Amino acid sequence: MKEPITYTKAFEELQAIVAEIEQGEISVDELSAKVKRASELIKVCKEKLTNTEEDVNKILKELDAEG
Amino acid sequence: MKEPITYTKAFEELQAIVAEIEQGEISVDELSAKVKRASELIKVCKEKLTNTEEDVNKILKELDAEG
Amino acid sequence: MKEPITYTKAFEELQAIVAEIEQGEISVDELSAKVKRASELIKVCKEKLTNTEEDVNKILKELDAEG
Amino acid sequence: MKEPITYTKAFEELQAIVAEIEQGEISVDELSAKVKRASELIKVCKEKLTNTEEDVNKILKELDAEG
Amino acid sequence: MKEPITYTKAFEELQAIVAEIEQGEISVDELSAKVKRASELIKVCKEKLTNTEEDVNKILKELDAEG
Amino acid sequence: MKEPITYTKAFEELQAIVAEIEQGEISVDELSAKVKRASELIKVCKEKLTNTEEDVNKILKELDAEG
Amino acid sequence: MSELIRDKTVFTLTEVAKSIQKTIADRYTSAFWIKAEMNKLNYYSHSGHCYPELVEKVNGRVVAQMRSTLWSDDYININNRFLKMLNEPLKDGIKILFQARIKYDAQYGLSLHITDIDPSFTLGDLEKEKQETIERLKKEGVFDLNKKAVLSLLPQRLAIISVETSKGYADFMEVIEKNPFGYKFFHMLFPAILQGENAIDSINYQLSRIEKVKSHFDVVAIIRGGGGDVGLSCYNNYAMAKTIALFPLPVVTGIGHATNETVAEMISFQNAITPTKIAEFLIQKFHNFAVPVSEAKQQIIQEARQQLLDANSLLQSEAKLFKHITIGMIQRNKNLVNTHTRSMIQDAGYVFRSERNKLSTARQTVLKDATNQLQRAKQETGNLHQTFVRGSKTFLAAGNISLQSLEKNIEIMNPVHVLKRGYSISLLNGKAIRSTGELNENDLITTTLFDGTFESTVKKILPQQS
Repeated sequence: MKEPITYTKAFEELQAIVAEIEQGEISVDELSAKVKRASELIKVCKEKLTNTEEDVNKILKELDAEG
Repeated sequence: MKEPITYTKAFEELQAIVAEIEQGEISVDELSAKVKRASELIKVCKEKLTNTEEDVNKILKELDAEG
Repeated sequence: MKEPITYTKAFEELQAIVAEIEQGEISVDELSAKVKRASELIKVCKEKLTNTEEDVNKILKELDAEG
Repeated sequence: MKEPITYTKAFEELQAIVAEIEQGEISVDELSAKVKRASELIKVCKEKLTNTEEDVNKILKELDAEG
Repeated sequence: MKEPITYTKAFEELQAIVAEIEQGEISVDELSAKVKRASELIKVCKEKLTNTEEDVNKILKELDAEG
Repeated sequence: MKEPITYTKAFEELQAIVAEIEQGEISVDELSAKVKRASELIKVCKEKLTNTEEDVNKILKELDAEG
Repeated sequence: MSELIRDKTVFTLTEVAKSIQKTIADRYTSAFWIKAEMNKLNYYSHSGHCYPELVEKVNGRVVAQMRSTLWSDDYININNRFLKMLNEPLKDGIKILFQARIKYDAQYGLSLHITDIDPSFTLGDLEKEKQETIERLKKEGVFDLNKKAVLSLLPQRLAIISVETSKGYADFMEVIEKNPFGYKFFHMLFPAILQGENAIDSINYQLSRIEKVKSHFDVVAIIRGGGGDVGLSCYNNYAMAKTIALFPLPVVTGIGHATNETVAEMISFQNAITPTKIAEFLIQKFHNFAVPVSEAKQQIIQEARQQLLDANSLLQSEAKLFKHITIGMIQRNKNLVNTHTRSMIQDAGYVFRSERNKLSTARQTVLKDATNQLQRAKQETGNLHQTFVRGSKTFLAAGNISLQSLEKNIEIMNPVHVLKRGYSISLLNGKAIRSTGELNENDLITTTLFDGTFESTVKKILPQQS
């Protein structure tokens, strides 16, 4: 599931889950699954952020090297 | 009986029993059985809450560790 | 007679006797028997109450123990 | 004759005899017998009352003792 | 003759005699005899009354004594 | 992709990317690709500043040929 | 004089010419001020004389034409004044206001002998020509065309119209070639005359050449410099200006002079006072390109990092919020469950207490009411007992009283009491004698007294007389 989801989608879904929980739209029964999903999403987001940061740094290092 | 019942159902039934007891709608004859049932429901609810809480804490701990 | 009678039935019968006695509908001849019956019913009820209370307390103690 | 007669019957008969005597509906010839009867009835009634009272007290004392 | 006559009969006869005498229907010849008879009847009645009174008093005394 | 793009297009695209990034119109998902693209474009542009491929002889030949 | 030939009066050509000369000399005794266009100056350098060709045009068509002469001394004098006032020499194609005499020569025909030319008229006319050029270009809608031409983002390839040996060209190349930024230009010189009448054709020619190879160039630079300010009116020329205006590449001009801006400069893509300025303009274009490119790097680095930082902090705050509300929700539910548990314990306890109370009340009621009832029954029984005793006694007393009353009555009626008072009862045959009529003499009667009887015989009967 990690591959196809985008950071944007993942973050939006995370926000949606948080909003649902905040507005009491989730029952305790669903909470565990939602928490799991949220955790996956957070991981996906972090991973994507880290990867992107590495990519960007690498590119910029190259750019600097070339002058 | 623990497996199939949801937290929501359990909590609603618990509320109903508590309300019945509060409003004196339960006879002494039924009381023991009702309290037993309520106690089971409370256990179910607590268990579910505890499990969810553990899940959440675990996930968030992982997240903190990673982040 | 103790086994089959319910608390509710016993209490209702007790109330009926009390009402009869209160309204003077019982003759002196019956009085002793009625008082005896009432006393039996009170015993039955008390016993049931005590048993129920013990049950309930046991259940609740278990509940507390489990947290 | 003591066993079968009830307090109620006894009291009624007593009332009737007393009324007869009061209203002079009795001859001197009968008086002695009537007085005898009345006296018996009074004894019966008093005895029954006393017994009943003792019974009731005993029953209730037992009840109290049992708690 | 004493035994069989009742107080009531005696008293009635006595009354009848008094009535006859009062209405002057009795000859002087009979008068004495009637008076004699009346006298006898009075004696009978007194005796009966006294006996009855004694009986009654005895009975009532017994009653009081008993309670 | 380096070959066909003109420095003008490169410059425009670069500026567009800068504007997008500045206005936060680029998602994290696109960021890496955009930065990479920007880096390529920067290379193209910088190269252009210090290089030109025109050849006087070729131009003179063209001038002579036609006129 | 004239002769007659076959009835006709015939003059010789000389006679006619002399007649015309005389007539003109008589008619035009003084000099005139005339205005005309000097189509050609026709300066002859070895003699120093000029034979200007004068015309008048209406709507471009020649309606009058005349030859003229301007002698060397006059020419030098007038030309100096022109140069001084117009920065232009006397030249072809200008309008002039001149003083002239009409002269007829038999050999050369009619001509005007120019003695003076007013440079201020020509100045006005040149200015007028400039204005006309501007208006015409505007009217044709081409005035702004070169300004609207698109200059390459990097005007890197330069077609230079200049003179290789000129100072302007050298200045320009110095700046372009030795720029400290390492900007690389490609340039190619298209040599041309840059001032005077010939400049128009020369420049137009080179422009036409450049146009052929325009794809190799980004910009055309017309660079002049060091040649003084003379002969620049060519840049007001309509033909040249139009060529520049219509030129497909942007044309930048660095003509370098202190006089008024020429039309060519006005309509050029960019005009600079000096060639150096043109070079700087081009360098500036490079800057305009280079600076954003190198800034872009910084901006992208900064923004990308900032965005990642922002995203990271947003993510973390979302994660924190998520944790907070999730735990809050669990806590809330725990509290609810606990509340219900406590409530149930309390309520169950209440049920027990309440039921116990009810039972206790029932017991008390039973005790109280049973006792009361017994008490009441005792009372009733006691009352009845008393009534019974009293009734019995009353009954007996009543029996006594009635018996005594009867006894008293009987006692009263007992004849003994009458007899005691002296009365007696006499009986005849056992019957009380109530009347004397019942008696017969000698009847034996029995008389009763209170204390006994006696017997006697009737002796005499005495009935009562009433």
